[in-house]
Amino acid sequence: MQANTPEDCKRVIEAALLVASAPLAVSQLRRLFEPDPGSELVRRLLDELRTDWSDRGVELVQLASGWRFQTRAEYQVYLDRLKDERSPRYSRAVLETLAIIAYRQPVTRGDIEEVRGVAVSPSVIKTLESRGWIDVVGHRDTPGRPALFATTKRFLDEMGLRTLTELPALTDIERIMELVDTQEITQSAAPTDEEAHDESVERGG
Amino acid sequence: MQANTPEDCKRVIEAALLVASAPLAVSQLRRLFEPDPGSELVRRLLDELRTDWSDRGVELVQLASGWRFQTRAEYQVYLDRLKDERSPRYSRAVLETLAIIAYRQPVTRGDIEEVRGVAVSPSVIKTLESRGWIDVVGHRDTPGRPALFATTKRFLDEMGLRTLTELPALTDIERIMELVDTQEITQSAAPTDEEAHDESVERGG
Amino acid sequence: MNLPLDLPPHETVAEREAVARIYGEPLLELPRDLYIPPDALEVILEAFEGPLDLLLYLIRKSNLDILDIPMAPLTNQYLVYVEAMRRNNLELAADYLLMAAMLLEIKSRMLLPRPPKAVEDDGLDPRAELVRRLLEYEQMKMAAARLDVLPRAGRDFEWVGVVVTERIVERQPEVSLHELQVAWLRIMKRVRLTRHHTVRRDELSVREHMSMVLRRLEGGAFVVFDSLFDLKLGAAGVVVCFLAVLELVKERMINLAQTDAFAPIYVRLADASEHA
Repeated sequence: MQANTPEDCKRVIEAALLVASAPLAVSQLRRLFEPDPGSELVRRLLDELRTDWSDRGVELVQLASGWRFQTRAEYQVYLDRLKDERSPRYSRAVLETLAIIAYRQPVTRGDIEEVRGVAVSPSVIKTLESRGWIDVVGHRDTPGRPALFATTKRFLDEMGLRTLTELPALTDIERIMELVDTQEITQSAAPTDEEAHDESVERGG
Repeated sequence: MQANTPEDCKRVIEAALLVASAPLAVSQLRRLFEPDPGSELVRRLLDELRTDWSDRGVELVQLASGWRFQTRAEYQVYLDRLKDERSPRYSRAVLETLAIIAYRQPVTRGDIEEVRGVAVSPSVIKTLESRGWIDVVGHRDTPGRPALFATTKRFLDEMGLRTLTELPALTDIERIMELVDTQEITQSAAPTDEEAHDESVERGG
Repeated sequence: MNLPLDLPPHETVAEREAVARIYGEPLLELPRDLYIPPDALEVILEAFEGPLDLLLYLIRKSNLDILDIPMAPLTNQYLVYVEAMRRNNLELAADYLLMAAMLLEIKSRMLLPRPPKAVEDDGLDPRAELVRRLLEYEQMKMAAARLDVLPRAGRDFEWVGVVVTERIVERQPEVSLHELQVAWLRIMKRVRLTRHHTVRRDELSVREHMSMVLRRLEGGAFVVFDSLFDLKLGAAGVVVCFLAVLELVKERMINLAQTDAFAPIYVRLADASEHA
């Protein structure tokens, strides 16, 4: 087959996205063709594809690491009927650990334990690692050189997010905490902003 | 979403087939819906889907164990460009063992060793088993009760065959070899069938 | 026991659903008095993710101002729970005991008169660090709940994955039919097969039926001979199937059994006695 027209190219892009086991970036999609059709055409065809698929059970979405076809949530009730097992429900320990890693990354296990107030069992970390949602991105330069965990692109992809900034906003507690600081400042000889900041960095360490 | 019309049902079937990791039989596709729409409707919608997809890079095909979407061969040249590396290859031992099982099934490990003239390592069998291409279908009633291996439906599916008889015919070379064998038999005091069989069992054990 | 802390609870995040189930009955609210049924204690412990979670619950339940926690009653009630846990589950109590020590320390520091000219550090409300930790934990706890409801791959939607014809499973070696054929011919060339091993096209269908019959007999039960033959296959198909059964008998893969002349013939795997 010779992809001569934009319509042909669209079919090739569609086939590539339908078979891809991971989201495909525009730069990858350009590699499908020789010569390179340029990112503008590829983007336009992606937009067209998104429209073509707009009334189907499957939709074309843009995720952290590129474009991907996925089923619409309304169809899950049908698809679930074919499944042998439900996708796992995660315990609160797993979810809270994930939240701390997602919002505070990079963090050590010690950091997580400090926020949660309990020991983090290795199985919790393993659950998140084997799901491919977190990984070790380095080690903190403190005694024991503890591993630093961060969320992966796959976590964003699987949660349907393009960037970490699309994570649900944290609750007003942050505002409450500001209030705490203000009260402290007015009531007592509270540390200055710099000091508070230093403290938080230290705590992180 | 409520699948009220045949068109809605078609969208559900399409989505299910696009995400399925293995071919789906009509009986499985019927399970998508409550109440059961009956096999006639499902079959009709599958036919419609096949037509809908007839000018795309992906086609709907019927295999031994059901229906699935797969790419058209003409698109392979494009999709290959997305691959970072060529996929690994099986060793000669694996390929030959697979060939013997496919053409001679059901066979024991001893049979395979007899044909190949060398010992078959357990890892070779394990490779094929874990790929889901062969499995144990019984045991021969001889000392040691060796396991009998045969190819699976999945093997047929992945090779794009409906039945084993669609395996490539063993051509000219074989006919020549047969001729050689016949000549040998007539020329020399060849063992009788019984003797040959006993011998094979002995060597196999 | 009537602690001053036992005020009517109000709706909080900690109570958005049944805390636990005991014998199938939802435990909508944790017991507010001292008595904890022994069977329930473990369930209650599992409902909390740790001392911060328990403290938050006690605070929110009693509608206390988190910024002005009455340390004495809170500490008392906390210790009541911890004592109950300690009696029943020493292992879990470790984190909880640490928190108990911290609460007692804060309580005692609050009883001390504040020195007029203190070092910077002592100027802080002794509760400040606890409050910070409680708030930070509550924030993460709520974030976790929100993350959990985000549409997630595999649970709320599926990713499309169409098979590539040539490359069946990613990173799996490819095998073409041609390769298979070549492999077979190579073997034959090498070992100079006797007639016993030559395979003709029609014989292959016998071989396929042999596998199919063995699969039918899987499990080791006796199967009626006649039921092995699918009449829909037509005369040729039935003959092939019959040849397959004969071959299986010859190769000692199956056994036939008939109690009397003209009685039904039964078939089962040769190794069925092993399974039984």
